[in-house]
Amino acid sequence: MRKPTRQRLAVLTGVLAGGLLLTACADDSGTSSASGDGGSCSPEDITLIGQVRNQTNPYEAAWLAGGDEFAESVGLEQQHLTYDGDSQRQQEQIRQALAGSGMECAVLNVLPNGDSDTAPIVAAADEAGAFLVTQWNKPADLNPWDGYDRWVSHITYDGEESGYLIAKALIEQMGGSGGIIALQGILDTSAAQDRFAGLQRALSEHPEVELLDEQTAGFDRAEALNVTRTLLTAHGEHVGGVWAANDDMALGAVQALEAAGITGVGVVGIDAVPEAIAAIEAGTMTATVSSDGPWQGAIGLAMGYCAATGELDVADVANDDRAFFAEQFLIDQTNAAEFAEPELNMDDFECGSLFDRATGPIG
Amino acid sequence: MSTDTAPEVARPSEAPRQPDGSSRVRRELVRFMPLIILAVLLVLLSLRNPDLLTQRSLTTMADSAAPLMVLAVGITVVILCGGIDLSIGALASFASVLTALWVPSMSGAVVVPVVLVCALAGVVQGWIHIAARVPSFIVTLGGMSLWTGLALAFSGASTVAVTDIAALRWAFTRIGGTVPSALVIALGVVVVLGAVMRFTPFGRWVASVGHAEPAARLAGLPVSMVKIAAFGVSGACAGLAGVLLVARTFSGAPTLGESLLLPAVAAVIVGGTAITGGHGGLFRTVVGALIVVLLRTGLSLIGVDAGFEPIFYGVLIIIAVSVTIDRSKVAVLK
Amino acid sequence: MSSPDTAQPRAADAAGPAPPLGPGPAASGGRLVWRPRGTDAVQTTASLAALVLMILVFSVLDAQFRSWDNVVAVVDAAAVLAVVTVGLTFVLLLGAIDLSVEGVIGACALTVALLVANSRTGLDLGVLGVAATVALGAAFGLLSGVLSTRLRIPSFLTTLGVYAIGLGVATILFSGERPIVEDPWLGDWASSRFLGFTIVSWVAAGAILVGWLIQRYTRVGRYAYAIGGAEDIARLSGVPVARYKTAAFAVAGAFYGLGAVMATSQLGSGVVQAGSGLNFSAIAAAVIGGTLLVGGRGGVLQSMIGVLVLTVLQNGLILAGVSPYAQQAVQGVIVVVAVAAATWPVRHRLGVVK
Amino acid sequence: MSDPVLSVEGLTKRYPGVTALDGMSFEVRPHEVVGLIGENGAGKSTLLKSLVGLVTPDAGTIRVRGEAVRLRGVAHAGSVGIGMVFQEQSLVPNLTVAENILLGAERSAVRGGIYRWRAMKTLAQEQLDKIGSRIDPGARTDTLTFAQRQMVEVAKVLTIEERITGEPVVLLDEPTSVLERDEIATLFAQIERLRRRASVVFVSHRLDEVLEVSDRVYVLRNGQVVAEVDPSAVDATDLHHLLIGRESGGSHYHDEAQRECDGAPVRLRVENLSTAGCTKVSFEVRAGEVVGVAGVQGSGREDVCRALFGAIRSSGGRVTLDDQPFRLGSPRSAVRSGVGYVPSERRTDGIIPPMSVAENLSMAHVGEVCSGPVLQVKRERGLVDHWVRRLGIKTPSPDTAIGTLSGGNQQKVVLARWMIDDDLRLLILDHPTRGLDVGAKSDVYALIRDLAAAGCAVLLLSDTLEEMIALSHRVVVMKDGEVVTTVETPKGAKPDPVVILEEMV
Repeated sequence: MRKPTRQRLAVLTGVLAGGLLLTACADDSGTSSASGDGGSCSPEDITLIGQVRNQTNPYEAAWLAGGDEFAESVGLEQQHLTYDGDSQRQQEQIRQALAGSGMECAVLNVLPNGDSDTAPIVAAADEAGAFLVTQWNKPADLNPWDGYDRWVSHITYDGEESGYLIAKALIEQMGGSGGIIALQGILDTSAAQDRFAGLQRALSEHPEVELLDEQTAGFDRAEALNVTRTLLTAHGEHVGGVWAANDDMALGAVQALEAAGITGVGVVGIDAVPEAIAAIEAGTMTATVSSDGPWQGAIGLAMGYCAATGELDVADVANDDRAFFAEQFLIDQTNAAEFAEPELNMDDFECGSLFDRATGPIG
Repeated sequence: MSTDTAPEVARPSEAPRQPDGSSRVRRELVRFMPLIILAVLLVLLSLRNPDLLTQRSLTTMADSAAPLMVLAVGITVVILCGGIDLSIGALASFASVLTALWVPSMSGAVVVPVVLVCALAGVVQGWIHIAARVPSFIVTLGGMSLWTGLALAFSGASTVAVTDIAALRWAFTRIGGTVPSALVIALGVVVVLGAVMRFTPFGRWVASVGHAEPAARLAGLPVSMVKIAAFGVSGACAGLAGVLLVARTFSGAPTLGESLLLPAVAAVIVGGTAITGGHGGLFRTVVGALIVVLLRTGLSLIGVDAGFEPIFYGVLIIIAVSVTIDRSKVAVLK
Repeated sequence: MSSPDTAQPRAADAAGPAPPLGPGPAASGGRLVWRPRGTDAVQTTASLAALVLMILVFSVLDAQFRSWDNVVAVVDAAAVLAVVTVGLTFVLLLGAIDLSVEGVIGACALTVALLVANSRTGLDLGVLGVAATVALGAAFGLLSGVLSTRLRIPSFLTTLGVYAIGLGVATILFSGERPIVEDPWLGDWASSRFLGFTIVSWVAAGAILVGWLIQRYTRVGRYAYAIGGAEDIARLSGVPVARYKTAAFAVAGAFYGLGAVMATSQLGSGVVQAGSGLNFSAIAAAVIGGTLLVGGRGGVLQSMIGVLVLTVLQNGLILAGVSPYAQQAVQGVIVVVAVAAATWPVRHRLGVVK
Repeated sequence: MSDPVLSVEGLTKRYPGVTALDGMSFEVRPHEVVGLIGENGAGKSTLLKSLVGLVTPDAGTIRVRGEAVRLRGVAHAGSVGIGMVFQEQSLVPNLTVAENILLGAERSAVRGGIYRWRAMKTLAQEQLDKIGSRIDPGARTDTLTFAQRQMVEVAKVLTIEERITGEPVVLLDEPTSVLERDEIATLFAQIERLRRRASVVFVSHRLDEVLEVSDRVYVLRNGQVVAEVDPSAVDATDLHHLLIGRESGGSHYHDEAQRECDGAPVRLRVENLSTAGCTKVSFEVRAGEVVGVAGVQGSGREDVCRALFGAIRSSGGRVTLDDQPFRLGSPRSAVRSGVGYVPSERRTDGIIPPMSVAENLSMAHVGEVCSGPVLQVKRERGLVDHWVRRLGIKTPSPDTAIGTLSGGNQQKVVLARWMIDDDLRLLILDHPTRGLDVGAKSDVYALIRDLAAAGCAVLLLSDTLEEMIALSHRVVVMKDGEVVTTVETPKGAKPDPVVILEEMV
């Protein structure tokens, strides 16, 4: 028993070793350690790294695709890192990546797993001297202008505004009165909290709309399906609309409504994933908000690239542009078709127009 | 062949009295297999990305491995007793929240109460396991939910930032610019715990309970105490891991350490400790933790596509275990 | 693995001429290693009692809970977990464990979404696609089983590896774009109703029945009991243990595959995380019902009690307005209490609990 | 005379250091009941295991109906017509009787992997009918009594009848060792039935039974057949001499070493001890006294001993040790009070096989080799060396895994575990010589004598009355959970076992 097992193992190991070498994409970046004072990297020395949670949801997949497109436009390749929603793994990856050579010319476009993960990522990048752009999550008291000359910017979206926009769309569709159930995201994320605050602002403007119940479904489609099902039995025909903190949950709610045979209930979400846009076109969803994932994937790399090559002097960037809310778009049946096939406009990523989508400072 | 029925007969299947040369070599090989696997993986991965073999990269890896190592070393003690502790990830998260909440008032000394609280949490789980005779898998599965719930309640379901991070600087710095302090702490835990296991009867008791609990009980060993203590150690280690996590993320969060549970168990098994108890050791787990971290970070760094990465991880982990596991020491495979 | 030689390690010859005397080792209460007897029934009764008690409490607390609509909601919500737990039960009966559930379901969810009419591939295999998915699930189970028995690695780790592999396969199949299910037949599973319940619930009922039939009427099922009850004796009796262990894993995988199909029909598209949280829930459900981790105990129907306990608990806590995070803590406590309560009457006997 | 169904020629099996089978030859003819008797270590078990393929012999041939076979395992042995009823039962507890009977060989009860329960029950019932058992084939096996399970085993073995042409050979390994008198009678009746359709090999250490049931008896010693006897021509005493191969007698038990202890203080006083298996048991043991506890299956004597050690729960009673109240809590507290226990199941309850001799030896009194909490390896090494030498434990080194030693040496380590405690006050011996060969037994007896002479009180449960009487000062006889009488067994005036036997049943 033992011997054949060992032999089989040896073969397996061999095959695997070969496989590893093959599947690893062929970028043998001859990393000549660049003399890296802020912004003196020659373009070919720059390493572009995009890191998101995983490639198993359309939004983040689109993000990476956007990054790839930008990288291609400057003749580089983007290294993909995914950490499967695991904060520890995200930090391990970042530190390990930055432990390589030539990292003074690395550009990182990172989606931190949660607010708490931003600080260590910033610290690690700062220590390694890599150019960093973070998106979405950041604790309020940590800012790029506090002595970080290579943390170019933090981009996020006004979650309160997004929550408000879709709430308004929902209330409008309900005719200004009725009951709403809310599906919250993971409670300890600022995204979930801000978006819910937006819903509450909208509700305060419409006292005739009642919030029947709020439950968390953890940004998760399957969980949203179950929670919605339960809430539908609890509140029955009082439910006039479902407000969800992201599209995945909204789509779960749509399924629950369909399974319950209920029609005419509006459902809104955030993120503008293709399925949601399709649902809006089909009329099963009311509205969503787009942050433009491909743009996010590209803009972070573009900012870092411009800073690394020296075309953008980070010290000259106004504080308002180093941590800003980016423009977001409400998508409803009227404009859904336009967003069905998002396309990058490469002009957006010229070093001079990097901050065009900034709508204002965070706060 | 049981010796009962053939007096003065050695069990042929077990280690012969005078091991001949080749079998001794094989046994030594099995013993050092985890280290060999680590080296082989390192070399393989560095073929793709030579940067992995630099001193900076290696110390970074060791640094990343430190919290996992501490967690895994703790659960090793429980596994050696023949139990399992699924609560360590949740407990580490709970510890991170406590740490973040208590740093303002206690500064760096926070590690003491946090570790104590977590040790106590472990002891409580161990006690329930013993007193109610509920399998440890279930007790700690319940614990996993409970500690997460408590962490959420204590933190108000949000991230608790540590403003005075200097207080925890000691847990995340480089001694002399190169040696990660977290690694020193982790190895310190291993050395201290290892010394306790080696130089006091505790280690033997743990192994006895893991190998043959009825025999240990009938020899008058404090079986219940040993098991409870093992859960206490596991809890304490989870607490310390929580502190280490806070030091490197600058905040505590109710789900911070959750994702480290399965890698920690994998580290223990990859290190060659028998999941059925009795056979194994702490140093093996240290090597196991390094292997796991290498796979966790190394695969994406050499550019393995996101889809293939978990596949390689799964396959490599299975291969690693199939080589490191000492089948002669494992009676039943479940 | 114990060799046949050690199959009867406790043989204890008593030698020498003597009049009849001397109780043997397996005499009543003689053996110090306690083998529970009749605790299956105790456990089943206890978990049934827990279920009834819970239903009573929630019924008093909340009128909504008592409504027929809610009964339907509970059953519909339990469907996927039930099917997955049926599968897992076979692995637990062996005395093994399976941590691959979420990975296998992820891969199968994507597979079925890509095989039936969908937004990405031109395929429209319908029933065939579902069958292929179930087969894929079985293949994953087969992989777990083969790795466990042939490489002789604990199932704890092989299934952890297979979990990762499943996740990888799912990610590759996903490749950036979620396949939306456009097959009306599969879509109907989640939305059409028959006698008040969704088709998914009926599929689950059918799966439970099939599971029970497999457990009761096939070699795979009965040998799973034999292997879990006393693996060495089974081997001694000429049972090809490795083969039937592997088969039990494969059966389990097939049920995960079916669970993935059901989840996909409910979710309306192929979702990699379709199985998230199901693994530990299924283990907890099985154990609460009386399918203990030691193997050879409990069964499909007992596990279903556990599924209902968990589902009713979740449903009831939401209706009762308990905060979502307290729900998590309460669930953990309930699991421990349910198992402790069931073994309480016999807890004083000496025995090894791991 | 017909041709033998089974014949064994020159069967040899060597293990490192010992020859278990040394050119053994014998044969079994159709419809014959052949008795096999032998001391422990005579090779009975190795022989039986060779016959069902669990042990591969080094030399010699096994012929079934004249054809040489190489057996690969129990299932294979069954397919050529040899089945064995294991002493340690080989039934899966959580399956039904019917499934157990047909396990691995379901034939028409399983078609294409599908169970046909009715057919299965019918088939199982057929097997049960063969031996006239009225056990319900649908019952779960763990709900049966031990004796019933033994019947199921027999029925299970008989299934090989259907699988072969011709008649099977059924090996019965110590089938009576755990049966009550009336159950034994039933079994014998069934052996009579059995012989009509099979040949039977009956292995037992109870000479009278072997004589009663067998047509021919082989006496085994040192791996060889030393005699073939006709049961009608010999009595138990003759057999006994053949068996031992020398005059049995006092020296074996070291009678001369038995010390008087009449004046010694009472060490252990048990008053009205009750457990699940015994009620209101009272007796005393003096320092230096060896007290045997006799009783049949179910007499509750195991319960008494285990309750005294805290291994099972007691429901009432008062126990004093040297006139101090002694709380029956856990083995741990018992050990701390100076009580030791040598379990009957050595491999599972006595030793920890993968751990070293040294660790196994010092485990109960590890304080002896510690300074504070710190292990003193040197001191332990010295202590272990001392005891290894003193008890003549044969081990390559103290670091050797104890599981690789022979049973006798393992048992010596277990005894040494308690003897290193200078303050050992009471030692409970639960079948201490089970599975040991003659030499090892004698060594153990000497150790028990030494212990008693040193003033330790000893409570002894024994496999044989003879052994118990020889070693004890007094024998407490139990029946149905109660003490029925106490028999004095002083040196030089040992009573006949029959005296005690009559009280037991």
